[in-house]
Amino acid sequence: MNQLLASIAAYAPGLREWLLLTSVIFSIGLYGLLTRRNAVGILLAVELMLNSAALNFVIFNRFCMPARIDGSVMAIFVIAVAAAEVVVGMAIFVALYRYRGTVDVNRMDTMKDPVTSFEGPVAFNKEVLDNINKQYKSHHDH
Amino acid sequence: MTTEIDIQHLGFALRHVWLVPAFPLVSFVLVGLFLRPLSQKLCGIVATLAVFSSWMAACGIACEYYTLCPPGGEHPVLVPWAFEWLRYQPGMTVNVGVIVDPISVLLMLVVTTVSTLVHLYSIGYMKGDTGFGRFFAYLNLFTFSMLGLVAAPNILQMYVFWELVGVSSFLLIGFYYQKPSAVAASKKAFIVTRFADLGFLVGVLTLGYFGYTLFGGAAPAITARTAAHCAMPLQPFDFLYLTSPEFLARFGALAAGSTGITLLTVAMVLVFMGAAGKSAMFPLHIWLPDAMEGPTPVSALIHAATMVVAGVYLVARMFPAFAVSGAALLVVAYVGAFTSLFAAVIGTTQDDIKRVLAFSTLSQLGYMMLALGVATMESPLGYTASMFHLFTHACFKALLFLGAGAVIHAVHSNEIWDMGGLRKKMPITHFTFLIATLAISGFWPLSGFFSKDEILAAALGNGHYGIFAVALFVAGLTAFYMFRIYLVTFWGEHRTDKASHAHEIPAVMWIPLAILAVLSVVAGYVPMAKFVSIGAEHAEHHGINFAIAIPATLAALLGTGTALLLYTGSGSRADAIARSLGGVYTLVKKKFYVDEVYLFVTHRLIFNLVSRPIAWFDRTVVDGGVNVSGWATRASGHLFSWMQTGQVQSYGSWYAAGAMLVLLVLWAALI
Amino acid sequence: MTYLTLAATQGAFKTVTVSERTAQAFADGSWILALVYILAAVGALGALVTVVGLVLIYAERKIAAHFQCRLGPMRVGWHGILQTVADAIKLLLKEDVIPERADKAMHLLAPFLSMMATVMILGVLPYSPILQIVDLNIGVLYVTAISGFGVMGILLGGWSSNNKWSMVGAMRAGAQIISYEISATLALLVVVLFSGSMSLAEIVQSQDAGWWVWRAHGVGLVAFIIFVIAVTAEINRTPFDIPEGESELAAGFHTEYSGLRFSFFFLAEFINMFVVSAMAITLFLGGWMPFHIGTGGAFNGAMDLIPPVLWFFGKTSAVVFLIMWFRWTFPRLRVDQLMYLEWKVLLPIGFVNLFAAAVVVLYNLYPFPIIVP
Amino acid sequence: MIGPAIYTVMFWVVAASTVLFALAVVNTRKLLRAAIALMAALSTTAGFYVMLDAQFLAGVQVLVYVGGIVVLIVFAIMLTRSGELLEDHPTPERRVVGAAISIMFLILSAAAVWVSPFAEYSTGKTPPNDALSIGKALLDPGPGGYVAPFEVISLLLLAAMIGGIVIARKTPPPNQPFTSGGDLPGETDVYTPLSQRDPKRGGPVS
Repeated sequence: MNQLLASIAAYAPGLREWLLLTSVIFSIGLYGLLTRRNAVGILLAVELMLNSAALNFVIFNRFCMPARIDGSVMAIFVIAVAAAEVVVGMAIFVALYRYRGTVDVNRMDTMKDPVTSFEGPVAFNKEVLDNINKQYKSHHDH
Repeated sequence: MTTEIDIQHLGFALRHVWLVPAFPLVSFVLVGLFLRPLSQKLCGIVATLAVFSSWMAACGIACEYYTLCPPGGEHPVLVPWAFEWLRYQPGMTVNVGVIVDPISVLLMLVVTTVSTLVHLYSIGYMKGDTGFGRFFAYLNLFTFSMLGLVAAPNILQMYVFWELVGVSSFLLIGFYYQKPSAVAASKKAFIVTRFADLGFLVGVLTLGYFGYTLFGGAAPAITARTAAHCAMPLQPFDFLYLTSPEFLARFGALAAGSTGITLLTVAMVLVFMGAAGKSAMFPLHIWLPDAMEGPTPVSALIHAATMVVAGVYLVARMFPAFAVSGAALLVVAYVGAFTSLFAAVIGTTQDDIKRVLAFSTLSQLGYMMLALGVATMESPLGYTASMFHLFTHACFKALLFLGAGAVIHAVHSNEIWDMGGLRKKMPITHFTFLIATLAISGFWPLSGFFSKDEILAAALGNGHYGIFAVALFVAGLTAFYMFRIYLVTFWGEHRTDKASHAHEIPAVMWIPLAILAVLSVVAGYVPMAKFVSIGAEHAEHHGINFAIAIPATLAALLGTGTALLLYTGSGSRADAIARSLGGVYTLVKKKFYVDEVYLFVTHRLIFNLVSRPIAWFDRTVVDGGVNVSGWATRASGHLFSWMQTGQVQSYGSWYAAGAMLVLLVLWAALI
Repeated sequence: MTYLTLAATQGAFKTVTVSERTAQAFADGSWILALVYILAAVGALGALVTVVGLVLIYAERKIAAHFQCRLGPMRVGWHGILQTVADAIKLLLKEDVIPERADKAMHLLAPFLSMMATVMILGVLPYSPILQIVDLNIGVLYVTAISGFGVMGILLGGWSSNNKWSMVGAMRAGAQIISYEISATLALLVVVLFSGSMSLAEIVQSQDAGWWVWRAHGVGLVAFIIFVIAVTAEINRTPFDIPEGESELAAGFHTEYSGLRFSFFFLAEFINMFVVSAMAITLFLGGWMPFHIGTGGAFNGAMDLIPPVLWFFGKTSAVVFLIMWFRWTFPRLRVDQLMYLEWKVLLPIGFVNLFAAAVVVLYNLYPFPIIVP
Repeated sequence: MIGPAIYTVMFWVVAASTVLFALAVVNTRKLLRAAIALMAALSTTAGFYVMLDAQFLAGVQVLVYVGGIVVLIVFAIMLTRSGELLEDHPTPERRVVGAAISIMFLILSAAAVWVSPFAEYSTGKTPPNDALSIGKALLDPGPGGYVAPFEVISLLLLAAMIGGIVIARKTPPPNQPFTSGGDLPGETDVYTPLSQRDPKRGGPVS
């Protein structure tokens, strides 16, 4: 029994395993950041990345300078910044949705060519609402 | 005998010399920024009181200075107050301060006196004008700049205030900016004086450069001599240093290339170019007659009594350097003499009262210049005479201009032929104008007699017989043209309705006239030689030298007689003479076509031969180059515009990929 | 002589939690004992949930009835005492209907989240000095944090039902809970300030010299009142039952739930009532501490004879009764009144109170000693 | 021996589930499910904090993330109706690019982690990582203290709160699509449906 436990404990995570874990989480967040079409989805991915960064602080603190607690303090700062970011981000998305009827970032390209891609809320919203209805229907039909 | 002076223990006025320019500056800011929208009356009162306070401070300085250094003794240069303004490097610092010596005290008194009276006069003259507050703000700015110029202890400060004076003159000439002629005149004045100041600047830089390189050798002796008189250590730009024999001896020995001319002469001629521009010496005189577009008080203050004498003051300030150069001093003398004659001749034919006075001013400035030009360090009578004439001229010329302003105010015209018969309508104006005319014509016992007398004596005494003859002739011409406008304006019949309905001016305007009239009478009795002198020897105040006084008076009488002959009764005799002179008369009447020559040179020659090729070069080559770079930027932007999808995520992809690339490179570099 | 010192002098008192016993057993290598402890803890929690649920539902009905001069359930068992059991059996046997267009996975997950949040809090409550499953050194923080899962359960349940009333009810509930959580936390912090600890066991022990509700010079009382109001809102009880206001929203976020899943939500609500009452007494009313007057004396001795567990459940029952009492005393608030009460009344008072508490603690303005671990 | 074994097993199990949840966050087409997955991932991260002896941080993590941020995100999803529709799949090119970049990042960071010589210390005894010491560090004005960042973060949160309120106000006033809507004098307080808005100005049709 103890033999088994010992062999299990041999796989105890060290600093590198912990860092690898956060790298994986960060990469997944990066993937989401680059591929998600919905702005809220992008924010979710950003949260993942922030989270893995905060975790890194604590990991380094725990393994590299266990006599201090700076990592925890920094993690608290990261959490606070994440909270602020989400608040502002969500407010922007809600306002954006109200104004343009969508939070699809593929449509947020007024920077590219303001004349052809943005004609004003009404015309735009009709199109978008039709799109939403169509999708809603198709989603519930199958 | 040397007066022992300790800079630490001076009287109140000398310890606070900065008050003199400070009052108008404060008033300028107050009036210009805060009081202007509030009340016209308040603006006028504050501005006038500020200048009056300056006058009192200047009086205090004069009293204390001449108590410290009694008249007749030696008059050292004091710099009782200064602060560090620019520090280029150790040993190369420019201070701002106030210099106190006889000529600066004299100029401070003249400037503040005339300025106070002109301010007072302007309260009446500008009454109801929409730009009332602006006018007084400008006047204050001018007074401040002029006092700063006068007080400058170094040539760089003088240059700065020189330009400030030019700016305020520009602003005041163009005061009626709705009038195209005023705008043109202000531009003309600005451009001409700027052109002259270019020479001045080069001169200043030359002096500064060599002053700095020669500083180590010359300065210790000067410092030892003057340390007790100066608030700050001696610097290369200081007049005390630039006019010291130690420096001039070294600088005068430097030749400019292989031309045979010394560098000192070159520098001094360049400096004189600036002085000639400001004092409107031929051929840079063309701006002054046009400057009469400004309000008449401005003409009285700036273009007769104060600013235009800045050139004379500059030459006087740098006089030892001119004297060492010699050749430069000759230039001063001949330019002055020629301008004096030239302007007097033109003055005899002009019909605009202010223009006649302007040419008269030119002529008198030429007088002052030639007086400086004939002086030497050994017999400095001309120097004293020049300052003396500057002083008396300020009084009677300001009086003349203010009187002319009163007449113009009454008749609403500048043409003397629109006036006539005003002596009964405006008795005070008439009387004061007569005094001024007599004074400028050089009749005993008025002030002009004495100062002119001294100039003639100086010219004769130093052996400049040609100049003496010219000066004598100009004295006669002066009497002629002055009596001409006096007679046409005040005697005879009313020629227009306006003239017949003219009224005497209000008290606020005639009180300055009266004060100036008194000054014009008594100014000649000031023993100027005791107060103002240069060099070790004091110029002898010789009293009335009949060998000079008699021909001068005769010349004046001759001029007066001619004027009486021609301009009393009907004007037919004058017309007849003018007709008989024919082309010569037209030549003079058109001011020798100097303006036209200038126009030809600038418009035809310079414009076609220089400006157009340069413009072509600018538009095709320079602009083309810029356009090419712009086109290249746009084209390259177009090339990469496919990267700009407008979508955050593609930007994010580029960013992340790039960041990783950088990381890899850094890593590779580290390993 | 206080209870703690008495117990300490007699050597009979020692705070030992189940988790500590389990760890000790592991360390000793006695697997069986450790397993027994774990199973006992889990079983105890399950029993607690069941019993508390049954009792509270029965109490609610009876109390409601008696407030309204009715008898309430009388048929099943003595005075209807088995009525709740019968209801539970009925609910368990009912068909579990899931709306066709609901998001099934989320629909199934939601009640479990709600239940989980409740049960996880039950695990850290100190029922008596020797009866506590885990004593976390961040106990207060833990309780506040875990209640967030409850919100998620409600939001998920409302959203996944694909029903507009459910959705509106869920969003109202979410907004209400996270709003009032702020006030509740501010009130908690007052006690944390006074006791100098976030461990629930230590907070209880710090009230040895007097319960915080009166020992803290008024600020404790204000904090207690704020806390009770805020938690009443947090568990969606009348007068704050807007998320499930029957007259407007059918049944709010659990309209589309039936059978076992509905019973989970239902049970979670009642257990929540128990949990917040337990928290209130733990923080402000001395937890399992007996009621003492002064120091020593026969009265205190008599009080000490009552076991701590009884004190705990007795006090909790009192607060539960108080909350049930509210239901028949106050009318339901409108949404705007609800938000007004929180953001413009309770929150400012809470902040001022917290500040006052900080001043009191900082300058030692109260005559009793603080126990700083 | 049992402690380390449990620790090890827990780590790998929780790590695996975290990665799974994270994958769900970025791949689920239903946004609300992604939010729930995020909640799960963040909760398991709280478990990591416990494993790293940072219990207080774990509490804060659950309190702020689950009780605050995820709730806020869910609200936003509900308000923007993002939860009701299936999100479009990203285009294949974007997927490829995103996957390539994130895998590149993973390889890069893993390589960096693997080759870097970290100075690991195990003093055996770690200082109390509880609320008391963290609070002391946060409010310590001396060297090594964090009082200035703490105050800055407080200000940031306040600014974010005010900014969020201002941005998310209900009615955009005429001519100003995104500003303070409604409460300023002269602005309309009536919510205008999208269909009735002036297309040019963003505000109500006048």
